[in-house]
Amino acid sequence: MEYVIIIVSAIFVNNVVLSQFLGICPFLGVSKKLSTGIGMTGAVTFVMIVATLVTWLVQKLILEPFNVTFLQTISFILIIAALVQLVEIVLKKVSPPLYQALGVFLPLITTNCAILGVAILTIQKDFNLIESVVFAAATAVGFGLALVLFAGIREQLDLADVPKGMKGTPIALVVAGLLALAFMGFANLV
Amino acid sequence: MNQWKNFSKGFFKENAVFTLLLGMCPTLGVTSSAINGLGMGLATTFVLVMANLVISLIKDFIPEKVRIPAFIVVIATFVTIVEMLMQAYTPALYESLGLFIPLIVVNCIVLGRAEAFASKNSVGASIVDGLGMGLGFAMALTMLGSVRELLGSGKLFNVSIYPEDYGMLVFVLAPGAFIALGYMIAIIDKMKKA
Amino acid sequence: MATIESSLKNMLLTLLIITAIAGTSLGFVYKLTEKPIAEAKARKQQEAIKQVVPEFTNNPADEAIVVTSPEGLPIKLFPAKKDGKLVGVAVETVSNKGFAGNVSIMVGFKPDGTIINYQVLEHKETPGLGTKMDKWFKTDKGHQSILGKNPGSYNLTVTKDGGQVDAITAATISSRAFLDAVRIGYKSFMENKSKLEEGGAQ
Amino acid sequence: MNVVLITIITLSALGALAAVILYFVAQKFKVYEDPRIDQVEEVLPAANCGGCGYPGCRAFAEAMVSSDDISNLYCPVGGAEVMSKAAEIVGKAVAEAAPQVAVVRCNGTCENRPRTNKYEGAESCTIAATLYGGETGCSYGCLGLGECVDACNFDAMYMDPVTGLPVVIEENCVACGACVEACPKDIIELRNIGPKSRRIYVSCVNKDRGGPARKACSVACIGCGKCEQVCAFDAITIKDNLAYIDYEKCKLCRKCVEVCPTDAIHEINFPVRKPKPAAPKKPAESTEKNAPEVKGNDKPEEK
Amino acid sequence: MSTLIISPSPHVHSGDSVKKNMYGVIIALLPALAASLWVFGLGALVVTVTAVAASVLFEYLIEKYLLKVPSTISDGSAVITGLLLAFNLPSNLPVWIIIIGALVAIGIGKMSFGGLGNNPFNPALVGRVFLLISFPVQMTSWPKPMANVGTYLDATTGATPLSIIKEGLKNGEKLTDLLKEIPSFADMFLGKMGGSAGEVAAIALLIGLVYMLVRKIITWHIPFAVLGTIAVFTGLLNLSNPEEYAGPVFHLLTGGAMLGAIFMATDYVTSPMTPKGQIIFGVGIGVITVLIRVFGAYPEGMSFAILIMNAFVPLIDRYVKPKRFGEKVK
Amino acid sequence: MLKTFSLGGVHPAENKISAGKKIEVLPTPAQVSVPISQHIGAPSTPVVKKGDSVKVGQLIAKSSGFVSANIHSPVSGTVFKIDNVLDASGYKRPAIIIKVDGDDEWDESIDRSPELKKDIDLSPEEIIKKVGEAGIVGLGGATFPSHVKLSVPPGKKCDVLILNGVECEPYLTSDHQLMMEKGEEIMVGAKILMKALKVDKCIIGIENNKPDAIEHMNKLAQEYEGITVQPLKVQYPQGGEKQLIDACIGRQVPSGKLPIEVGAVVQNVGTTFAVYEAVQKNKPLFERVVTVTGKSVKSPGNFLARVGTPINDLIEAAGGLPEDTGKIIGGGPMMGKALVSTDVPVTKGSSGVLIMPDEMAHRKQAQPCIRCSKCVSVCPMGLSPYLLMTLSEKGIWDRTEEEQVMDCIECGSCSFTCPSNRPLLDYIRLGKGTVGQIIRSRNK
Ligand SMILES: Cc1cc2nc3c(=O)[nH]c(=O)nc-3n(C[C@H](O)[C@H](O)[C@H](O)COP(=O)(O)O)c2cc1C
Ligand SMILES: Cc1cc2nc3c(=O)[nH]c(=O)nc-3n(C[C@H](O)[C@H](O)[C@H](O)COP(=O)(O)O)c2cc1C
Ligand SMILES: Cc1cc2nc3c(=O)[nH]c(=O)nc-3n(C[C@H](O)[C@H](O)[C@H](O)COP(=O)(O)O)c2cc1C
Ligand SMILES: Cc1cc2nc3c(=O)[nH]c(=O)nc-3n(C[C@H](O)[C@H](O)[C@H](O)CO)c2cc1C
Ligand code: SF4
Ligand code: SF4
Ligand code: SF4
Ligand code: SF4
Ligand code: FES
Repeated sequence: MEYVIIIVSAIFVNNVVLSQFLGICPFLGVSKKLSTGIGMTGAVTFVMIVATLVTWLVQKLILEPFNVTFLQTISFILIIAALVQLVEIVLKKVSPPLYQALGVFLPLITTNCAILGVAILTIQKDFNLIESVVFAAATAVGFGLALVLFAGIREQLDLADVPKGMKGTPIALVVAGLLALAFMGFANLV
Repeated sequence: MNQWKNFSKGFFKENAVFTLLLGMCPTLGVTSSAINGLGMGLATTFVLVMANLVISLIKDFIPEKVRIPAFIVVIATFVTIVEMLMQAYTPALYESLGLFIPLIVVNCIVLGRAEAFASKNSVGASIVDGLGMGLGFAMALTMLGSVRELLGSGKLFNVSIYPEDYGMLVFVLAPGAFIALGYMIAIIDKMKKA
Repeated sequence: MATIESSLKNMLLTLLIITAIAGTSLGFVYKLTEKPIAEAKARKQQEAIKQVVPEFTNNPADEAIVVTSPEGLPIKLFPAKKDGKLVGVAVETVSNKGFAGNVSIMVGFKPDGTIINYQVLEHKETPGLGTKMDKWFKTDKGHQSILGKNPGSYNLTVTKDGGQVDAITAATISSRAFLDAVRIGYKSFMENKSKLEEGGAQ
Repeated sequence: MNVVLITIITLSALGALAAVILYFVAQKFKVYEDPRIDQVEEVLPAANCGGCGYPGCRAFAEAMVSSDDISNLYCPVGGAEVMSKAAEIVGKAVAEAAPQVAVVRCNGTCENRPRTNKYEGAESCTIAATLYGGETGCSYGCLGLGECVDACNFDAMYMDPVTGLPVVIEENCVACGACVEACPKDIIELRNIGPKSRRIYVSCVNKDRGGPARKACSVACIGCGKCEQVCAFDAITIKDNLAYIDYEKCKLCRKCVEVCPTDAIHEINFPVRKPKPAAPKKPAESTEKNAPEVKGNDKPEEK
Repeated sequence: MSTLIISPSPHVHSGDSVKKNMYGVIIALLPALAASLWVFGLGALVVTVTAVAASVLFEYLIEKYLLKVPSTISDGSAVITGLLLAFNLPSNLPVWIIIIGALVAIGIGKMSFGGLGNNPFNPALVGRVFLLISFPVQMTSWPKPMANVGTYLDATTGATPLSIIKEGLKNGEKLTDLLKEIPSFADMFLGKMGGSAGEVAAIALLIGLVYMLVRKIITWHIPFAVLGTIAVFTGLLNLSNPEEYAGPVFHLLTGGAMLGAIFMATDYVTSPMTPKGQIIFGVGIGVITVLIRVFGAYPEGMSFAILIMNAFVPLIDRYVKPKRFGEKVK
Repeated sequence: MLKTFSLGGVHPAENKISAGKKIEVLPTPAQVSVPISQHIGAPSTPVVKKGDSVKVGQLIAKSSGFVSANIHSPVSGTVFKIDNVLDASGYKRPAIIIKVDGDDEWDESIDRSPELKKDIDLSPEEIIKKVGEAGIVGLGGATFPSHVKLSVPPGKKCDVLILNGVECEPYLTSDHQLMMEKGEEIMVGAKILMKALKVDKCIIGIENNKPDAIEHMNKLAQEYEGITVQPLKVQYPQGGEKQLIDACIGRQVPSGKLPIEVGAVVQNVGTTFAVYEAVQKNKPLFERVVTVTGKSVKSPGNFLARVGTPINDLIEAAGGLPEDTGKIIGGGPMMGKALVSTDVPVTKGSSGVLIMPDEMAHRKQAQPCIRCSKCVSVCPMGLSPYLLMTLSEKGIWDRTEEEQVMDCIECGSCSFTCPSNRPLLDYIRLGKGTVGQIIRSRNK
C-alpha cells in the first residue's frame, strides 16, 4: 500500500511537472513531437532511477556518517553530471539513431531539475532505498505522462490555426496551465 | 558602450525567461509572490556572477573532457554557499524558496552562460554578462511574481491593493503560473515586434 | 578555449584541484554559518512558543517531551516556566483530518487547560479557504474564537457536529481538522501534565 | 578543521571517481564526428528553408563536408559571402553563382485575359491545376490562387488584388526557389538579378499557336519570331510557339522589347524611355500599363 | 449563360451546417434551462443570462479587436459555452465572478487557440474549473432547491447530496444514515436538490439527449460509455462495501454526471473522432470521475475528469483509427 | 434488411428526374471531335490522317499499349484535322476531328439487325480479343479497358462476376433505362463475360430505388443459368467497385489490391451491353447512352449519342440550356466533373450531363473543422478525411501516406457531409496525387 501511495502520488497528485514545477525545460523543449517526447521520457526514466539510487547511497554511506550533509547539492550534481555524460557517450556508440533523436537533450538532462530534485526529495522525505527507487520511477512516469499528453496536444495544435501572437511558446504554456488545472482534480487522491 | 550592450541584452533581447525559455522551473515554481521572485532572482544572480568570474579565470586550465563537471563543481560550490548563507540570515525566504535553492545549480542559465560566455570571454566581460543575465532573470521573476501575487491575492510585495476575497487563487497555484507566463510572453513578443 | 589535453592525468588533476578548492571553501563557509543556522532554527521554534504562552525564563525546547497521538503522529509538549513554575505549555499538535493532508499547529495552554493562543505551523489546505484558520479562531465574532476557552468545559467541535465553535465558511473540513488538533493537544497535555511540572522541579 | 578536511576528501574522491569513469568510457566509446560540420553550420543562415535542396542547414553542412566536389552546392539565402566562408572551413572551392531573383512570367491580368469560367474550389493552385486549366482561355497562365505567396518564407511576394497576379518584392527575395517549386504552372523562374537589377524577360508561358494564344490573352507571346530575329546575341529561342530569353546571353539591349507586337517582353528597372519625338508620351504609358513592375523606374540606382 | 462555374466534385452538399448543429444543442439544452428556472428561479435566470451574454460579447470583442478576424458569434458555439458554463455554476454566484468565468472560458479556453474547432480543452469547463479553484467559497455554496425562486445573491444555501455524503463519510458517519439526509431519488431525478444551476434535473437532460440522438447531432457512444462506466464502477464498489460506497443510482443522478456525459463530454471539438476512441474517452471519464468522487479531495469529479480526458484526445486520435475497409481479409 | 456495404455511406437526394424516359437516338452532328484519350492508360495512336474518309465503326486510332484502347469512328465522313481541342477541364488535348458527310455509312462487318443473338460462338480467348478490338472500356465511370480486366492474371482465380447496375449517383438514369430497354442483351452480355472469365456465377447489383428494373431483370434472369439479381439498399457509394463487392458477396478488397484478389470482377451494365454488341454483332464502341438532366432542364431524358458529339447538341435535344445555368457537370453530382464549356465532346465515359441552376451551383464558404467526426463516419473506406485534408494542406506527406490516403476512392461523401463545408476531397486528391508520385519514385 505504501508503494501504491508513492506511485499514485508521484504520477498524478504531485506530478513533477504539473504541480512540482520540476523539469519544465525539457517539458517545453522536447514536446514538439510525440516521438522525441517518448524518447526523452525513456532517457529521463533511466537517468532518474540510476541517479536516485547512487545519490541515496552516497547520502547514506558518506554524507550522513561524516556529517557533511551540506555537501548534498554539490555531490549529487556531480554524480548526475557524470552519469549523464556516461549515458551520452554510450548511446552515441550503441544506438546512433536514438542518439540522433535525443542527442541535444541528453546534456539537457544534466540541467533537468527533476533529476536533482527527485534525488533531494527522496532524502527529504526520508524514503528507504526501495521507496526511493519506486519514487524515482513513478516520478519519471509522471514526467512521461505529462510530456506525452502535452506533445500530443502540441502536435494537434500544429495542424490548427492558432493566432499568430500565441503561436509557439505562449500557447504551449497555456496548454501546460490547462493541463495542470485538469490535474488539480487528482488532489488528495491518496 | 560594448559593455553596456553586453549588460543590457539580458534584460530584453536575450532575456533568459522571456526569449530563451531557460530556467523555467524556478521561474514558475517560486513566483507565487513578487518578493519570492526577487529573492530567487538575486540568489541566482549571485551564483551567476561568481560562477562566470571563476570560470573565466580558470577556463584555460581545464581539459575538454572534464569541462562540464568542472564547471558544475564551481557552480555547485557557490550554490551551496548561497544556500548556507540564506539559511543563516534569511531563514523565512529560505523556507519559502525551499527546494529551488539547491536547484539553482541545474538552472540552465547558469551552466549555459558558463559554457557559452564565460568559457570564451575575459573576466570583466564575463562578470558584466553574468550581472546582466542575472538581473534580467531577477526582473522577469519579479514581474511574473507581481502579476501572480496581484491577480491571485490582491497584493503586491505583500501590500494589499484590493481585498483578498476578489483575488483569483489559481494564479497562486501551478496552473496560474503557466498561464500567466504564457500570456506575458505573448505580450512581450508583441511589444518586441512593435 | 581549453588548451590542456584531455589525458587521464590532466583530467584527474584538474578535477582534484577544483574539488579540493571547492571543498576548502565550502568547509569554511560551513563553519562560518553553522552557528547562525542553528540559531535561526532554534529561534523559529522559540518564537512560535513565545507567541502562545506567557513570558518564561526557562528553555522550553530543552525540557520538551514527545508523545504519540492516537493517530500515531508525534506531539511535542514544551513547558514554559517562569522561575521554575509552570506558567503554560506550548503543544505542537497535529491532525490528519484535513481537507488535504495534515494540519499541524502550536497551541498554548494555561496550566489549567485554558487556551491562551495558537499558531498554524503547517498545512496543505486550499489557500483562501483552509488558510483562514490562521486568524479565524482568534477573531472575536459569533462563536468563532477559541481563545480563553477550556476544552475541558467548552465543546470544541463545530456547531454542525453539535459543538460550540463556528466553522470557517465553506471550510468545515479544515475547521474540524483544526479543532481536532487542538483537542489532541489538550488531551496530550492533560495526560502528561504532571510530568511536565515535574520536569520543571528538577 | 575536521569538517573542512572531510569535505575536501569527500569531494575530491567524488571528483576523481567521476574523472576516471568518464575517461575510460570516453576511450571505449569514441565516435568521431567531423567538427567542421558544426563550424559550417554556424556560418549558415539557419533559415532551414531547403533552398539548397537539403532538408535543413545541418544536412547541407554535412554535405559540404562530405562531398568532394561542392560546385553544385549553393545556399541561396546566404549567397556568395556565406558560401566562401563555408568553403574556407572545408577547404574547398565554391562555385561562383550570380545572385538571382524570382520573376513571374505571366501578365494575364484580369484586363488582359478575359475570364471564361469561375473556379470555386480549394484555394490552392496545385489543386486547381490538376483539375482545370484555369478560369481563362489560357491554360498555361497564372491561376491566381497564390500558392507561390504562401510558399515564400521571406515575405517576398504578395498577390496584387487588381491584376490577380503575384508580385515579387525584389528587396526581400533571397532566391530560395520555394515559389518556383510551388507553382504548378512553372510560371516563376529564378533569373540573374542583372546589372543595376535590370532584367529583360518574356512575361508569358503560353505554348498555343498565335491565334488561340492571342484570343485568350491580349499580351500573350504568339511565337512570331520577331524578337529572335532582332536579337544580336542569340539570346532568344522560340520553342512551342513561345519565346525564351537566356539571361546568361542577354545583353539588355532592349531591341526585342521594341519589336514585340504584344508587349509580352518586359524590361525591369530601366530608366524611363525618352518619349520618341514622333509619339509623345503615349507609348511609354502603354509599356507601363503592361508591365506593372516597371513602376520602380523613377528612382534608378544611379545617383 | 455567362461564365460557367468550375469546381471539383462533389457538386452537392448535405446542407448540414455548423449552425444547425449548434442550435440543435441549444434547443436540447432548453428543457434543462426550464428545469433550472423552476428549481432555482431568479438566480438561475441571472446566472444564465450573464454567462451567455458575457461569452458572446467576449468572443465578439476578441475577434474584432485582438485577432482581427470576421466575427463568428452567430454560429452559436459561444452561446453553448455560455449556457453550459452557467449550468455548471451555483445560481447565487455574483455577476462579476460569472463574467470572469466567461472571459476565461472564451478568452483562454477557446480564442487563444484560434477559436471554434481548435481548442484542446472544453472551454466551459476551463471556465468552471478556473472559478472553482479561484473562488472556492462562492463556488461551493449551493442555494437550496425550490426555496429561493425569488432571490438571487442572498439565497439560503445548503449542501449538495454529494458533499453531504462525502463529508459525512469522512467524519465516520454511516452511509445508511447519510442517505436519509438527502432528497429521495425521485426528487433528485426531477431536480429537487442542491447543485449547479443546470445539472440537477436528470429528466430534462435526458430529454435533451434523446433530442440530440434523434437529430443525429451526437452519437450514443460517449454519453453511454460515461454513464455506463460510472454505473458499473460505483455498482462494484457498492457491492464490495455497501456501508461505505453509495450505489450507481445515487452517483448517476448527482454531481453533474448527466450534464457532463450528455453535453460536455460530447463536445465535438474536444472529443475523439472514432467510435472506438469515443468509448475509450467515455470510460476514462467515468473511471476518473468515480475515483475523484470516492477517493479524491473534491466531492464532484466530472469537470476534472472531462478535462483530463480532453488531454488524452490527441493521443487517442493518433492511435485509435477508424475501422478500415479491407482490413478483414477473406 | 437489404444488403449494403459495411462502412460509412451517405444518402444524397436522388433526383432521378429522367427516370423512365425512353432512350432517344440523337441525330448525328455535323462534325465530331473524338479525343484520342478517352480511357485510363496511354492515349491511342491515330491511324488516319487529314483528308481520309472514314465509315462508322472504322478504326481511327489504335491501342498504344497494354492498358489502352482502340477508338473507332462514330460517324462517316472525312478527317478534317487532328489537333488539340479543349477538353472538359479547359486543357487542350489531341483529338481527331471528322466532318460528317450525311450518309451515315456503317462498316459492313457490323450486324445492324435488331434480333437478339443468344448463342455464344467464340471461345473465352476470342471473346477477350474481340472486346479489346472493339475498344470497350468501362462505362461505369473509370473507363478502364475491359479486355484488361477480363484477362485474369495468372495465379489469380475469378469465381464471380458482378454487374454494376447500381447507378448510385443522383440524377443519372442511363443504366436504369438501359436495363429496362436492353435487359435481354445485358443478360447475353453477362453470359459472354461469364464465359470469358470462366465463372458460373453472376450477380447483378441494383439499388432498391429502381424496383421496376429489379423486377424486370429478375424475370429475365430466370432464363439464364447462374445469373441472379441482388437488390441493394439506396446508399451512396453503393456502386463503388469495392463497396459493391462487399455488399453483394461480403468480401472486402484489401487496401491497394484489385477486386480479383477476392475472386470478383465488376462490370457496369452498360459495358456489358457494349460487350454483347461487340461479340454478337461485331459492333465496336462508338456510341453510348447519356442522361441529360437538371432541375431547370425543359425535357430531361436519356439519349443514345455518338462519341465526339458536342455536349451542346445533347443539351439542345433536352430543350436547350436553361437561363439560370451555373454549372454543367459531366457525370453525376457526386463524382462528375464540371465542364468548362458546352463545346466539349461526348466520350466513352460520359454517363450524363447535369445542368445545375446557378443557385445550386455555388459552394458555401469553408469554415474551420469542428472535429464533428461526421466525415469519418461516412467514409466508406474507413479513412479520416479531416486529417487527410489538413495533412495534405500542410504538406506533411509522410503522415498523409501513413493515413492511407491512397485508399480514398474519391467518392466525395466526406465533402458532401461536412457541416463546415470544408473542401476535404479537393485536398485529399492533392494528397493522393503527391503521395502517389512519391510512392512511384520510391519504387523506381
Ligand atoms: C477547490 C475547492 C477547495 C476546497 N478546499 C477546502 C479546504 O481547504 N478546506 C475545507 O474545509 N473545505 C474545502 N472545500 C470545500 C469542501 O469541499 C466542502 O464543500 C465544504 O467543506 C463543505 O461546506 P461547508 O463548510 O460550508 O459546510 C473546497 C472545495 C473546493 C471546490
Ligand atoms: C493501374 C490499374 C490497373 C488495373 N489492373 C486491373 C487488372 O489487372 N485486372 C482487373 O480486373 N482490373 C484492373 N483494374 C481496374 C480496377 O479494378 C477498376 O475496375 C478500375 O480502376 C475502375 O474502378 P472504379 O470505377 O471503381 O474506380 C486496374 C485499374 C488500374 C487503375
Ligand atoms: C464512388 C463511386 C461510385 C460509383 N458508382 C457507380 C455506379 O453507380 N454505377 C456504375 O456502374 N459504376 C460506378 N462506379 C464505378 C465502379 O467502381 C466500377 O468502376 C465499375 O462498376 C466497373 O465497371 P466498368 O469497368 O464496366 O465500368 C463508381 C465508382 C466509384 C468510385
Ligand atoms: C454536442 C456539442 C456539445 C458541446 N459542448 C460544449 C461544452 O461542453 N462546452 C463548451 O464550451 N462548448 C460546447 N459546445 C460548443 C462548441 O463546440 C465549443 O465551444 C467548442 O469547443 C469551441 O471551439 C458543444 C457543441 C456541440 C455541438
Ligand atoms: S519570392 Fe520565391 S525565390 Fe524569392 S524568397 Fe520568396 S519563395 Fe524564395
Ligand atoms: S504564379 Fe503559380 S503559384 Fe503563383 S498564383 Fe500563379 S499559378 Fe499560383
Ligand atoms: S472521398 Fe475518400 S476520404 Fe472522402 S469519404 Fe470518399 S473515400 Fe473517404
Ligand atoms: S465533417 Fe468537416 S467539420 Fe466534421 S470532422 Fe470532418 S472536416 Fe471536420
Ligand atoms: S530550470 Fe528546471 S529543467 Fe530547466
